[in-house]
Amino acid sequence: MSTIPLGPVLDTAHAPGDGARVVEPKTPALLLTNHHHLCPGCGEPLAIRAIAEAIEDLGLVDTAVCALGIGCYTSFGSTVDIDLVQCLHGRAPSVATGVKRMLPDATVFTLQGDGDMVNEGLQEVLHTAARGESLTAVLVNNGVFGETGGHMTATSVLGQRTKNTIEGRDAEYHGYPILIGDLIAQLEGAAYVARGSVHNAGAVARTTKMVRRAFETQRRREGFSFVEILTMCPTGWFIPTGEGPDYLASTLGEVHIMGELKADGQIRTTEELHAENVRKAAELEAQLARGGLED
Amino acid sequence: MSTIPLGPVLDTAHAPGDGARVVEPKTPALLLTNHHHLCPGCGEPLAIRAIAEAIEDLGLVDTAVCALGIGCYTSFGSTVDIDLVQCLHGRAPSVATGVKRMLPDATVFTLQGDGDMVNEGLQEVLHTAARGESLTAVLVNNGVFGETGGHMTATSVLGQRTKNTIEGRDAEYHGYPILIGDLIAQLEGAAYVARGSVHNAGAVARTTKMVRRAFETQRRREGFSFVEILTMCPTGWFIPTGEGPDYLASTLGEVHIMGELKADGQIRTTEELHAENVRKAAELEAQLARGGLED
Amino acid sequence: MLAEYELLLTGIGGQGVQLGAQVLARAATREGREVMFFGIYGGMMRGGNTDSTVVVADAPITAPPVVARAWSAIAMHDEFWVPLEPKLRPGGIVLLNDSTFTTTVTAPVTVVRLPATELAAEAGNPMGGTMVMIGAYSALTGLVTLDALVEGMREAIPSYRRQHIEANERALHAGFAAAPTDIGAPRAWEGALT
Amino acid sequence: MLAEYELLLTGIGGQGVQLGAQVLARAATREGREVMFFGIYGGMMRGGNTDSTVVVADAPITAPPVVARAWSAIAMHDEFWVPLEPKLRPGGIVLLNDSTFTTTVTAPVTVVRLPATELAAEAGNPMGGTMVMIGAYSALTGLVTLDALVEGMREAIPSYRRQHIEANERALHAGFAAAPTDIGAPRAWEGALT
Amino acid sequence: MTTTTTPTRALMEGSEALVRAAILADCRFFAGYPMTPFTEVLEHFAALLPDAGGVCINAESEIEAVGMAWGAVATGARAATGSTGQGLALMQESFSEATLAELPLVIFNMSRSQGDYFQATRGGGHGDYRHIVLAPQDVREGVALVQLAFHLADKWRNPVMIYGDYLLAHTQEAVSVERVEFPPLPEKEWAVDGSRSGTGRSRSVTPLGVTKVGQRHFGQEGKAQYIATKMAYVEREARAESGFCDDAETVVVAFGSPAKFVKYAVAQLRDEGLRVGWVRPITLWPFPVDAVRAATRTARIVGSFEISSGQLVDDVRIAVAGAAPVEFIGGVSSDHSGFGLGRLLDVDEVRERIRALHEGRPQPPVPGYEEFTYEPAPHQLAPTPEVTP
Amino acid sequence: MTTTTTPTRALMEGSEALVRAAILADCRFFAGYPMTPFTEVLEHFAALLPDAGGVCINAESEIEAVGMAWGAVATGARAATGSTGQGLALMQESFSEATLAELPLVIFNMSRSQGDYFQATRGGGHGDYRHIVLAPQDVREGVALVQLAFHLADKWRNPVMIYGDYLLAHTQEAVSVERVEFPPLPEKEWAVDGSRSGTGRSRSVTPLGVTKVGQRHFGQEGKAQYIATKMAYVEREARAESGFCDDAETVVVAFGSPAKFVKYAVAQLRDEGLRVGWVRPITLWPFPVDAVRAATRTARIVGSFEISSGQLVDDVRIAVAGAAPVEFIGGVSSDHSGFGLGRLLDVDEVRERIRALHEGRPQPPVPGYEEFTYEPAPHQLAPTPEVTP
Amino acid sequence: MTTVVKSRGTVTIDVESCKGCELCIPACPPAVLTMSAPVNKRGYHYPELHPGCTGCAACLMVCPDYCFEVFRFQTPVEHEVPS
Amino acid sequence: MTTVVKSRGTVTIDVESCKGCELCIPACPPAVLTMSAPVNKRGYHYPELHPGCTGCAACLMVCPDYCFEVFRFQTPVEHEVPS
Ligand SMILES: Cc1ncc(C[n+]2csc(CCOP(=O)(O)OP(=O)(O)O)c2C)c(N)n1
Ligand SMILES: Cc1ncc(C[n+]2csc(CCOP(=O)(O)OP(=O)(O)O)c2C)c(N)n1
Ligand code: SF4
Ligand code: SF4
Ligand code: SF4
Ligand code: SF4
Repeated sequence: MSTIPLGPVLDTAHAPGDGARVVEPKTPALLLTNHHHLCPGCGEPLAIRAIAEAIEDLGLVDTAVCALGIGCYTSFGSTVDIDLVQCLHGRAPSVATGVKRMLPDATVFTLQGDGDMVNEGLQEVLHTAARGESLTAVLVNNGVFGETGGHMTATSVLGQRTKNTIEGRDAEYHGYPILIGDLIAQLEGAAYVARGSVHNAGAVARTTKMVRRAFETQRRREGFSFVEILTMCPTGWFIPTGEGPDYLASTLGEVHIMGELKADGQIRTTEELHAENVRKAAELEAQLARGGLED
Repeated sequence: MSTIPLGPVLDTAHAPGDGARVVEPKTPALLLTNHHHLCPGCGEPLAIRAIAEAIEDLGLVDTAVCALGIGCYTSFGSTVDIDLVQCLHGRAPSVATGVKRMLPDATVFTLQGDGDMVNEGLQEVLHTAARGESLTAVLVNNGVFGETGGHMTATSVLGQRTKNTIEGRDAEYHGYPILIGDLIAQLEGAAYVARGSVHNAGAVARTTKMVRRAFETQRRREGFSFVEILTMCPTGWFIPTGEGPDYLASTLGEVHIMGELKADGQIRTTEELHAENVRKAAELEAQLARGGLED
Repeated sequence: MLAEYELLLTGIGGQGVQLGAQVLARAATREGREVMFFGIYGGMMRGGNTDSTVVVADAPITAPPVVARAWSAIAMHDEFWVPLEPKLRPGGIVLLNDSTFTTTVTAPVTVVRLPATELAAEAGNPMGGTMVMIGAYSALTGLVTLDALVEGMREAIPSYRRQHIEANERALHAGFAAAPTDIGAPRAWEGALT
Repeated sequence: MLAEYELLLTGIGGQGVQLGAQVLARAATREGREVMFFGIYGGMMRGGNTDSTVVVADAPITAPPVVARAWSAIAMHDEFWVPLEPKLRPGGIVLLNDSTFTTTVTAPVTVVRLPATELAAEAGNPMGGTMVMIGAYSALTGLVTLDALVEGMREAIPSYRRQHIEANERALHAGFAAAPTDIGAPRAWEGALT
Repeated sequence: MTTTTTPTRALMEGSEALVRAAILADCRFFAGYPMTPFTEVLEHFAALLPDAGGVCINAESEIEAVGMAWGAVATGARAATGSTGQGLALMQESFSEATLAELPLVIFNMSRSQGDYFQATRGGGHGDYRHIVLAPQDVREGVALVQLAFHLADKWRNPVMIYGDYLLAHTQEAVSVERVEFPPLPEKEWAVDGSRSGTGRSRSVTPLGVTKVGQRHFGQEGKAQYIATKMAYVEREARAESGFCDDAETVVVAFGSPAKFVKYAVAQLRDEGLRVGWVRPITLWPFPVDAVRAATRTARIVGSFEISSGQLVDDVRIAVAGAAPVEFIGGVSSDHSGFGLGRLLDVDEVRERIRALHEGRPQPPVPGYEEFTYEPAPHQLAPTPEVTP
Repeated sequence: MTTTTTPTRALMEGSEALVRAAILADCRFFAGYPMTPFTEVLEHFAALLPDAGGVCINAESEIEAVGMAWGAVATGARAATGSTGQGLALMQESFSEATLAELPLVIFNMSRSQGDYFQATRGGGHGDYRHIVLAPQDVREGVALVQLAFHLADKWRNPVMIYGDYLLAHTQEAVSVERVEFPPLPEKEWAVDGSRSGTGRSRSVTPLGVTKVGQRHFGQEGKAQYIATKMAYVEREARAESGFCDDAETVVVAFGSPAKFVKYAVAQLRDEGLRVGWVRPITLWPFPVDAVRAATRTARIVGSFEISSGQLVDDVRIAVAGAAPVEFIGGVSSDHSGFGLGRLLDVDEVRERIRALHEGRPQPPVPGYEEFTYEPAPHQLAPTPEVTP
Repeated sequence: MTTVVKSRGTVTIDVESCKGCELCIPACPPAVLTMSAPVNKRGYHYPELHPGCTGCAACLMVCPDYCFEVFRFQTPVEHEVPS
Repeated sequence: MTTVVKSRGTVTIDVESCKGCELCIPACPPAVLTMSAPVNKRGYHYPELHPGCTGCAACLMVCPDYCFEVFRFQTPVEHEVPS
């Protein structure tokens, strides 16, 4: 924390005049509005932003087609300016397969939640990855069914608060979480697998890069690409919004380890990822302290 | 191969008289008949025998309940003297869960094929394993849908002949196989995971032991136990029956590596399993040459 | 001779309308009445519509859970009031939270305006406006007793909110005390086959 | 004036009944006839029932694929014959493989017995009994020509069985030659609107 | 008459009352997957079953939920699952096969509208299966019908569905959940527990019509025929109630929560002197053909009021069999979320529809309907050519 | 008249002819999962689509198959999926939502019997969805109707099902698969390809009734109402044929392969001088109400012949509306595997059933039926007590 | 006493879209964002900017409601701030 | 010339259940099983036993049709076999 003394409240209603330029990343033009109905402190809009940013950065806007799952993020179907195929709960990977096979030059991606992907449609994503479909799957993983009120999912970690595990998930009663990214990385058809998060600015920046690499993998037709993004759900976790990031880091983040699980033909172990994480976090903090994230 | 000169054909229609005793393993009493309608050279009846033998050996007969999948093996529902819950295609793990939760003292096992388990019901077995349900799942894996005529499944290995890959499965067209045992071994709820085969007598003996260990795991309530058994399907592979064992060893067997993938809390790597396999094969052959398998 | 009494409650998210209806319904249940209660509210967000219907009767209720006509209403805010006004039965009664309900009511019913927010604040319970109103409603209509309301409120508060019980009790009493009982408001159960 | 000719083929698994029906159906197709063919057979196992129905006509076929009456039949074995015999139309014709069909046929039809298995063996095609029979059927009924049968057979044999084509051709010819054409068997197409 | 307060009498939402009734009926297993407005049924089972010595699993999907319930039922336990429209659609294969397997499964359908009438009564499973479907009009009746559901499931070894809706699930009522007594049922000799394995008399719970070698063998065809003839007996379980039908010129048929609106509106119209009446199927299958026929005996016209585009009306037409014209007087209607029953479900609306039917006037538009009426394109108005001779 | 041999005329099994017709109708995507008797449809698509520039995926399950087809259709391609009973049951959620999403999906239902009539016409999906269902009586007609299916799907942006059966799939016929011409259809402006992403005019293919911010917004309720009113227009696509009905005292209704048996048997009975006739719905939905009504105008009695325990009979009853009694004269019947249509499907059997109907005699038993008739237990014959006041 | 605080950048905040989650507050490295005392139309507090912004865009990256746009000055702006 | 071949064991074979798959033939370590010239009722060849069985049960373990039962002699039986 810095120790700058707090000065007066400045005008933030109007853009500054000529003496200033807009900083990248801006809010992507693909986002048609910021009026969405997701809860305060939700991490999903940040994942959406990362995807939109990656698509714009790579110049893929007019090839993008989204196969969207059913969860809170479904509401982005109408607020993001991307050709949309809405899928039923759990079915996005198969739908995306049909889209991609008919439009081999499109940039096809799915957006699903953990309830959608790891509960209802677990086999869809695994089969699609095993087939090596040349598409990108994005998972927003908050460890709960947000939409229906915050119940435990197959990715909720032990000890996590959810509507039906208000004292924390217990292995004896509820079984163990599935580390979906790790499973997918095992499949030969998966070419790129990464796990990011949106619990702070550094994580957001890193996650955006992962999404970009995933799309590049797709464009090079190397096989299936997958990015899992851990997101806050203070409503489903029954905690104050401001505690979301720390709660994420200390629960989901300790079990679903962030990093590139598979890239360039290499599968990375949990230990390697841990080490990498520590290093990258330090680097980013330094970069932020220096005043920006642009490379 | 031995070099005994061939003598006359002996009487094999009648049991020998008093001077002889029946050798273990006998055909288990749980098998009500040997008139089943499976094809010549099919490996599934051997897997069934292994299960029946393990149950009898462990004295668990009057606790055994089978949740049976849909495939060629379904016909054993009526020829094996075990309380049966027939399941729909792919659903056996969930059904077994319901059975086990209501009958915690029963020895509950599923029997499914690769089409049933790894295609239609992939997520059922993964979720059940992740929940750590205290039951045993047995997979008979022949890499094809036998029942419907020998089409490729999600476990068919590259190069394998099936009805729709008569020149061999090709990754480009058909994607990559799923190594289901390896995936399950990754799940924390899985306590015991092994992969055997029935392509020769040694493999059958080893597989029977795996099934026994799986049931012991269940009886000790340590979590989910899983035995995958590679089986011949000469009909679906479009080869002569006599070539089944070798074809199995050289295709499925080279990719779905046999051995105990997870036992006593240890996950074993492919390399470790390979080494173990070579050693055990040698041992068994020696034992057979010495004239018997009884320990 | 009316055997079924309908009450509509309306307000905006955050005013405690659903809890108020819940308390009233529980109070009537405790008094052995037949009770039906149905609430409608938007998602998690503040400021949205929140409505609820309570029907209390002395014989099995024939009204469906969404009523077309109501004997009484409590309106904490006028934002979503318009479609409700025509539902009031002539001769009925409506209680308005004067603090946040600024429009006029023209329906041929007894209209009672109370500064519920202020009364609640005075009772040391700034969020207790709806409690004040149902306290007053009890005094005016006699549909439920004040004692039953207090008991119903104790029942309705979830265990992790136990600390609010006393403040709510004060608000109920304040509302009961503030109600103008001399205005000839329609009374429940009079002439009914209780 | 009969415009639709039904043929039932029956035998046991391994006798080539389905292939025989297939060849006949293809032959008739080549000759521009309307053709319908439906086969029933057990699973992979040998020795099971195998039946097939072929209908040939010179106008769109009105008969359903499972026929209740048949103008003709070829029986390679008597194991599953019993339910078929009553289906024969009076005045029709049945060809029996004398080698494996030992029971008697009492239906009022022309009965022709041929030692098909032996004739096939003589023609150097021990598995070609059914080919012999359809060759004879062609000679007796004229439903299809021998040339069309040969062409139909070439079409029906899968590529990996190409080596059997010649032997089958010999069997067809052998059957055609062995048929007793002077017995007044019913002929197809005579009087029909061809 | 004031009902006396009993210790068990309490204000509770419909979902909770139904769950408490199920537990009172010895339901000891539940598995489900959240979906509005069914979610609370799952939540109450999860909260209440463990203390009753039962098990509730938050299944990973609907298909897994019904599989788990299948397994539990096979052991002879009383067990249930449930969902709403989409989730039940996913369970259809299991539902139809459960009928062939003669599994006494109970299904809680908290529907989003009445547009799932076909799903409930005819299903999307395959083959000739039927479920008994009980449609309570309110929480009070729901408590009784849930217990009846478990009884009938065991009596007939056939799945039974409770068809509820958003209102039933969420309306709170002062209810006392009390046990309903039923005649005794035989032991479940057919249920598995492993104890007969190895005795030569082991059991088979299966939809495939197979049994163990040496036992009576049905085969698929035999089993299907057996079930089809069983259904003729189950048809005797048809239930309905009616009111004001003795001399009614106009009779309205409705079920579930909407029936309460119809009954209320009909009573109002009777007060106005109109000769209208109502009949309410309590079992949607078996459809109470005789009761509907009797109730419409004096009718000049019959209306089917339902929140759908017209499904119940088929069964009404079959029952009335031309004795009077049958008109559909309901409509598609939901709240903006798609979960609730919408603006059509309002006593005033319902009354005006019945009045219009009675007076031979066209039905008033469904509120908000005009806006989304389909406008066919010119190519759609052109007839499609014949393709076959 | 001998048909001249054209190069494309060949003997092929029904499955192959249907698949060739689909490809001729520009079907370029197929996904399916093997299941008898649908398996061959999948096999022929797998063999023939790649050479036509299309894609066939051997999907890992039925639910995945329909998802893939959903995606392909969303791009504007003509695409299809299929299965039989159980497999289609698993697809029900997708089928009903595909209707709301206005996806012109074509479904090949190679059914195991006619007991899936309800599944096809009323579905187990949720909500008020309907599919156009075309039921060819033979391979020749199948070739035309498959092409019609793709046309109608696009014309109405609604799923269309081909209802075939074991006989249709496996019967070989000499057929010439020729293109049927249809009027032109508009461009698929609604289909996605990514090209309008980022332009402010990006597209939404969705069942949820939502659109992009700034575009016309339906909402779930609006979309459901929109679809319901669309269906009224689609009802114009009803098709049927009939024979001998001008003066028929007895009329039999049947569809699909069994209709061929009925037609043949009726012709035989006419030869015997009996005044019997037949009417065959070609579209099962929309049900040809007018045609059935017209065909039964002179009837004293109407029979519904179907291989099921009685499903089509419901629609016949609704259509005939009491003008004549409607009797069910079909039955459950299959071969021992459960796949084929069984012993009831025999011209002699069918003729005797029609004759019995005509002569007012009870129906003869279904062959083999007696053995598996359900015998109720005493506790099942006792009435169940009332549970509500 | 006052210090001179340099702002290398600044932001715009769409306060009416803010849902008061407070994620931006700890995200800001120089800690120049604080929550407002007043509430917006929907009843939420929102962030206010004080001098010292570096234009790093961390706030933008963590705001779920896309309330921020970030700018960098060509020449930093200086504010005198009581310290 | 003859050799004496010792059979430590023997087997029974249910030839009517045999489907002629030949899996037992290579499974037999002493190679004393051969396929028959004649066929059973269903048309399949089946295995025949020659002297030299060790009673190892390998055949039993690989036979999918459960055709074998295996026995061991208390005293091995000897056969004179032409070599
Ligand atoms: C077949 C089916 N079952 C259940 C539902 C209800 N449902 C809607 S969203 C949802 C949970 C979504 O969870 P997740 O994908 O994790 O997304 P989140 O809401 O947490 O963003 C469920 C269960 C549904 N729409 N369809
Ligand atoms: C829902 C459903 N889809 C398809 C089928 C058809 N079917 C029956 S068995 C089978 C394949 C079984 O394959 P597998 O489990 O590998 O067993 P195998 O036949 O090889 O022993 C299929 C696809 C079915 N019965 N149910
Ligand atoms: S741009 Fe950086 S320094 Fe400026 S307010 Fe945002 S987080 Fe703080
Ligand atoms: S992160 Fe965005 S929504 Fe949250 S408080 Fe800051 S400005 Fe408001
Ligand atoms: S028991 Fe062993 S030695 Fe004897 S026949 Fe069998 S495999 Fe051969
Ligand atoms: S293994 Fe069994 S079935 Fe196969 S040939 Fe030997 S005895 Fe026959």
